[in-house]
Amino acid sequence: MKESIQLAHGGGAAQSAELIRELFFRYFSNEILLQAEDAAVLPMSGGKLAFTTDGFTVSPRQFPGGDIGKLAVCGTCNDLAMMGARPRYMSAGFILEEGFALSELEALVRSMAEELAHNGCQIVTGDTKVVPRGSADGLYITTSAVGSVEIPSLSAAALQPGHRIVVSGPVGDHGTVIFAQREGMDLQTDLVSDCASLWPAVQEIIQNGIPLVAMRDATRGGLSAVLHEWAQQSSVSLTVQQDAIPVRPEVLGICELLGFEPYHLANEGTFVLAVEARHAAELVEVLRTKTACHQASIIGEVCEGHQGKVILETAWGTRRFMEMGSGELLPRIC
Amino acid sequence: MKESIQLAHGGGAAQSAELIRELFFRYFSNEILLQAEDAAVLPMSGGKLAFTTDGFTVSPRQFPGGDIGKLAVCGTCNDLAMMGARPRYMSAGFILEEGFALSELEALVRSMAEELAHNGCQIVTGDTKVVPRGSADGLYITTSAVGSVEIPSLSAAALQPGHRIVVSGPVGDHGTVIFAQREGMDLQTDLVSDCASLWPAVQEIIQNGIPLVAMRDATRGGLSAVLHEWAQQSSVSLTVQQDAIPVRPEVLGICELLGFEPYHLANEGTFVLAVEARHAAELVEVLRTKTACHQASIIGEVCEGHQGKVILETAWGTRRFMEMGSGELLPRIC
Amino acid sequence: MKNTLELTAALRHPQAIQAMASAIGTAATMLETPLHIMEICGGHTHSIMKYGIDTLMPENIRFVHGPGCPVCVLPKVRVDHAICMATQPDTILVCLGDMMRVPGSGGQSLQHVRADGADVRFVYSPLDVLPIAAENPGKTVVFFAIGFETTTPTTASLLHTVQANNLSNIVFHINHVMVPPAVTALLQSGSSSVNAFIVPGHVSAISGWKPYEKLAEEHQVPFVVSGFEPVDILAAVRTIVTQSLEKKPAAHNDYRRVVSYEGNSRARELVDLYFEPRSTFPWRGLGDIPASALQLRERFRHLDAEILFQSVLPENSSDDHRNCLCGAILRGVALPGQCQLFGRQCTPSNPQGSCMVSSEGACAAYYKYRGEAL
Amino acid sequence: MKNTLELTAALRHPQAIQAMASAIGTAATMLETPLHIMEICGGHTHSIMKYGIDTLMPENIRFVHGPGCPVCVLPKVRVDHAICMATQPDTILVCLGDMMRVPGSGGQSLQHVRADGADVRFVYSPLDVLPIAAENPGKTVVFFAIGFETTTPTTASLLHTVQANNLSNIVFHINHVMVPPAVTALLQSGSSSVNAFIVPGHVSAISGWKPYEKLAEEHQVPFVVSGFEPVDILAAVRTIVTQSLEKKPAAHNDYRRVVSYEGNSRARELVDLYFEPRSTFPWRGLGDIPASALQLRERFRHLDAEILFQSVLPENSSDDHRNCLCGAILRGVALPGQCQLFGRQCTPSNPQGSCMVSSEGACAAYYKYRGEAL
Amino acid sequence: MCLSIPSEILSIDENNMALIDTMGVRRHISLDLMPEPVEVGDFILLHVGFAIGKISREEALASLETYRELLEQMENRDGTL
Amino acid sequence: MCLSIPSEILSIDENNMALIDTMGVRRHISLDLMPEPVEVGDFILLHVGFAIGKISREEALASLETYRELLEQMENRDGTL
Ligand code: SF4
Ligand code: SF4
Ligand SMILES: [Mg+2]
Ligand SMILES: [Mg+2]
Ligand SMILES: [Mg+2]
Ligand SMILES: [Mg+2]
Ligand SMILES: [Mg+2]
Ligand SMILES: [Mg+2]
Ligand SMILES: [Mg+2]
Ligand SMILES: [Mg+2]
Ligand SMILES: [Mg+2]
Ligand SMILES: [Mg+2]
Repeated sequence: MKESIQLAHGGGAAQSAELIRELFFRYFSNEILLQAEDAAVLPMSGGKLAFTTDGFTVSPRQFPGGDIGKLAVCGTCNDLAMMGARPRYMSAGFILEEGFALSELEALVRSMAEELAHNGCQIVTGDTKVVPRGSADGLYITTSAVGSVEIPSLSAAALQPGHRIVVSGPVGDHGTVIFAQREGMDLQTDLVSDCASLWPAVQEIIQNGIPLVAMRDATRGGLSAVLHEWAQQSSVSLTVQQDAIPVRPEVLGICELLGFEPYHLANEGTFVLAVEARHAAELVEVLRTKTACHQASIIGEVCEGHQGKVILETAWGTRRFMEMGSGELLPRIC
Repeated sequence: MKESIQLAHGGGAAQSAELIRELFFRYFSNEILLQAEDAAVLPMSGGKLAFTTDGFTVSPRQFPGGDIGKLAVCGTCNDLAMMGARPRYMSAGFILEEGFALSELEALVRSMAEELAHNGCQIVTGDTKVVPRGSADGLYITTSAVGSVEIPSLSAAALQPGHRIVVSGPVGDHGTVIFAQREGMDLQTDLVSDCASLWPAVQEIIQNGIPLVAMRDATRGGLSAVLHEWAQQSSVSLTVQQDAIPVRPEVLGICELLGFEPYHLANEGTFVLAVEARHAAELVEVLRTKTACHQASIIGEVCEGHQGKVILETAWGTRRFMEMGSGELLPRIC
Repeated sequence: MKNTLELTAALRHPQAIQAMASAIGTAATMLETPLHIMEICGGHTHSIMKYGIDTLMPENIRFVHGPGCPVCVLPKVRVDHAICMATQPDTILVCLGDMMRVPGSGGQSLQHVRADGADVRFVYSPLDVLPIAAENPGKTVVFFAIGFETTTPTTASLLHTVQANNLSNIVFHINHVMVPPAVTALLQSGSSSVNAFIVPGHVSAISGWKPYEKLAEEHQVPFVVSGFEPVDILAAVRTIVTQSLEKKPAAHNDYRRVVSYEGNSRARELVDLYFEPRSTFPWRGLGDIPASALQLRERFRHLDAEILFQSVLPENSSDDHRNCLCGAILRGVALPGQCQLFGRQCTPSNPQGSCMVSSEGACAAYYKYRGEAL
Repeated sequence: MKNTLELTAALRHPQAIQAMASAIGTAATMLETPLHIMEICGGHTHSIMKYGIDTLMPENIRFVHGPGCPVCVLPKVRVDHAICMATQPDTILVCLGDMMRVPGSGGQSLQHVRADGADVRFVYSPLDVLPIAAENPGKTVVFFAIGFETTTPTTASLLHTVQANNLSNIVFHINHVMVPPAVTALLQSGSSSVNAFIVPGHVSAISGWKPYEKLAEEHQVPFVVSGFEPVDILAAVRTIVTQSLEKKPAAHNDYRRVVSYEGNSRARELVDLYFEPRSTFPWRGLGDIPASALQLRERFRHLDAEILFQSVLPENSSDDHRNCLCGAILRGVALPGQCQLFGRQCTPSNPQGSCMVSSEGACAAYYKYRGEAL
Repeated sequence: MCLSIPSEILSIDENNMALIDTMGVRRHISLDLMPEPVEVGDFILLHVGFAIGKISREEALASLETYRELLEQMENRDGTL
Repeated sequence: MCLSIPSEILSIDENNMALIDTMGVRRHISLDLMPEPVEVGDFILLHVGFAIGKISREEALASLETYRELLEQMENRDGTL
């Protein structure tokens, strides 16, 4: 480990994983934590509970398609949904910078309330801290939530050769929108963040009785991070058809301009599913009934060999590894 | 409401309460939240759960008697303990400033692990965000925790005339230590923060079969904030004997120097209990068997009239209202 | 007296307090006219309210809370100055903690403008300005100086260091005021019901109790110097009652462990070196009082923020609420509860007049410690 | 071609690619000696690895990944310069994104020194330096300029604006390098196995393809200008195979939609106005190459960070790992997998040699896209 | 090196800056390095905020045509070059 | 006004600064406003970082004595002043 925290430690790629493994897993080690799922599954009397947390520090706080308030609710509810859990109770911790406009705070809180309704979830406890001006960039929100597990055995370690990989929609929208809004970048698109609550889609899958193997929202680190985590935790390889991954033209445009790859860019509504082959087509069909998922696609399958790797098959029959992201997005000139 | 966030909005006094009431309660309104307890009690099948969150932004991060890591664990576990709940599972959200020393992070994480052990609690899920240098003051930690309720009916609204008020130990130690460490204050004392985990003491009370009415740790806003909240939520008044409140000489010293009152200063281990009169003496006796509580004392009782007020009785028979704190601690010259 | 703790404890001894109070009560039965004792000093107001000393007094002894709180009497326009300077570019405004919460004309305090990005810092001591200035060589550090005779020498001492070391980025906005002119003004106003004074103890540590001899003689009322412990205040009240019964009003020192006849000459010399009286100064709640405040001497005008920032400082401020009774309260002819704004439009977090501004103000003290009812 | 999207899609058409690849495979059976085709440009390396074009080639056609990545070839001492300047007081170091991750002698990158408090910013365009300088009038903004012929004119354009507007707080650390001298050095080194070149497409947009006529004639190898789409690269390979079969090596332009014979004269004039060749410049992995880099002309020394920061800039850096095979890899005589450090001590997050530094480096590209095994 | 992609000119302002479109992404870029005049609708090559050359529509269509022909040839016979 | 409390001098340095103790709280303060010399062990009155006067040990004991006497009187008879 390097001696001090780098932005890359928060980027969802190799350095994030190292920090978690070398520091947090070492000191906080316990069976539940080491599952390293989107949400912890708690063995409580009376049924399993899922429990998760996320901190939200996104800048800018308002972006096409959402704001940090909406994100703080749907991001955390989604981590429950990804463990097959119905979001029920949420806590909200606000860290506010002295001088933060109350009108903006109110707008963000309203946005949170709206998103809670989409999840059937309630904020039942909270905390507010104010730090001196200059000690935060406006506001940070940390939400935690508890949900009741309705699909009991989802696990990133359960993938087996032959399982299919499904993505719920186009990748990279959120990351593209946020990067384009970065100060000084001067990039305009008509894109909106894919920021959305996923429990309704998961509920649809449950109601249609489709058994799932694993689910994960492709947030920081993008599609690539999810696929690599699954490959590693299940000790398999994943083979992905590059041209099956839905990507919007504007996302491709930014990638071409700045040298990024769509599968490294963050999403806030697009998620990845692993499913037995025989249920894959039906899963896609069910997903496509949901607006945000009408581009849902089978993008690949689980394979043996090359343990822990993700293999990309191009349209012209070449194969290569999908590379891991590298933490901080830096535009390239070469 | 003023138009922008002031430090006082985070100070645990009138402005904090106003923000919660006018903004958060308005948009997030639901029965559980409006209880406004230290922890939310969730009606789950198979038994009640308590759920709470707190953000930790204390500066300095290391102080006599503890550090922000210890605080992040004991502060949140204590909010469960105060609802009579055994701390079980915790989430930890870190917001790290780019450049934060990994050695310090490791020390804080170690400190968290130690404090978890005192509570029999586990961190089962977490999140790490890194913000650019200058966008945070080192690190902030937001912890949430879930516990199983073992004393079912504690409530800040349950106080009735005749109940006794007990404080577990001297007040103001933590606030004094933190203020003395403030840059430029140049105040030296031998005081240490009272920062401690309270579940062991609560467990002792349970094991001795002493029924309680309410409990609350006297954190931000100090003893005064707890007493006022209770008086208001139960629509009663509290009468407190000023000379029964344990205060260390150094805390008095800082108060004399800077014009503070001990009951406005924060605590991180001292807590307040409401109990039926006939159990008060035994409660104090049981508490005193615990090291941190050997100065536990009955300080007052619940009365009718003057709804929502706290009345201080001085040693020479005068009576006055205990005043609410005012958010930001400012030294006085007059 | 082994240490400070012991001394303090002894001076707060419950039995001693009750003994004194009951002695005063007994003696007071013999008073011909009620005593309206003004404790000039906000510190005394604070002690009286905090320890409930007023509730120990018989019917015919009443405390009138005086103008001795430096932020309460500070005219709003001076608060506006502080806010204005704080928001100038490359300027750091430094003040003592008491100033932070006081609202100016727009209802905004220094806390608010700090929240909105102004660099405002509170310090415990004027000396703490020095490291701030050293760490910010590119900025102008304005020390916003408030206080009575006790505090003025500490500002003078900082000025002395700035001069001696030729420090170029510290300037001063001076709001120091003096007790005797305010007392004279009150007595001369005619309508006052006050017939005895408790003289500020720590102001007198600097000025000595000598200045009150002339005042006592001229106005034929007791002026008794008191400490701030409950027993101290009761002792002063006892002296006042005795003087009243004996009809020998005089200046008297009941705070001998701290106050001498001459006071602290070194401190006064330093003050005299840097400051001179203003011809007049407006007191919030009392109006203009001649020679009641200080300003920097002409030769230190290069350090005078009032001159340096002259072009931007506002000249007028909004008025206090027209129903505010502060003037009457300070003259002892009204109590806070009689004001129709008290506890409704006027609260410590939204003060409408000087007496509600700081916790030493009469209205604020009543609000916090007595509510409308206790 | 209605829009850019359509054009790009057409150039990535799977059937076209497979058709081309199979045509190349058929023709290659007739080659007498294996072709070691160096794609000079890191952009081509990137495309080849990303689209797996190398895996479509027959046994006897191999790609050799050249030195055409500006951060890979940048000597470590220049990275140390960037880090040193970034940590000077009141200095803002601005660079293009590629520079941020490159470690200097101590293993620290600009990302690290930024984390430790240095003001380092990456921009998308050199023009983005202007607002940064305008917002920080009290600071010196150093633009750390890297890049080949394509990028040099953009730095020149920024210089032009700085000169024209007399901007006083922008200075330049120039690390611009040129393709032809590097190619000449490679060919002259003797030990190289490279027998054909794919010429950088966007460098040629500026320089034109004229410079490669002389090179082709002198060294009797094909120099084919190519675009960056898969079909473009395959077309260039096809031209090389044809030239080889016909034994008529020559300079040829297969990127006619973008590259002309003369190139962009306006851009070259602007470059010439501000820059002149250095007598020699060290290339990481290749060593000193005469007249292979640019520096600011004498009359712009007041803008030259190398001169302005001379007293603090380090002169020497640590050496690359002694087992690093970069030199051999760049000459086409070794593949990354043959290096004993590859994937073990040497990874993209801890590079030991130039080829691992950026994702365009041969070792980094193999590591990311091929692992040790695929 | 020298990541650079075709972009279409949407508008040109008085400071010789153009608004361009790259696969649906718009940005303002400088035309200061252009050796020849450009118009709205032209395709240019964009590199770090500068147009560095015009893309020839004729040549682009020509190479597409070449590739298309090749493809047809390949479909008809398992051919050589 | 003028919050000010008795403190004991623990040490004095060459810059006329003293380390003082106020009920167990220690701080460095300035002696520059003191009109008379002070020594370790003396009690001073502290105001915003300055010693502004010496506290007379004799007078303090004397007033304590007065109060004590008064207390005794009160205990003996329900007295007047
Ligand atoms: S309550 Fe307010 S308005 Fe009324 S007299 Fe007091 S300060 Fe003035
Ligand atoms: S793997 Fe690393 S050390 Fe080996 S040749 Fe490549 S860059 Fe050099
Ligand atoms: Mg997730
Ligand atoms: Mg989570
Ligand atoms: Mg998440
Ligand atoms: Mg809280
Ligand atoms: Mg998406
Ligand atoms: Mg609590
Ligand atoms: Mg809590
Ligand atoms: Mg708490
Ligand atoms: Mg997370
Ligand atoms: Mg305590």
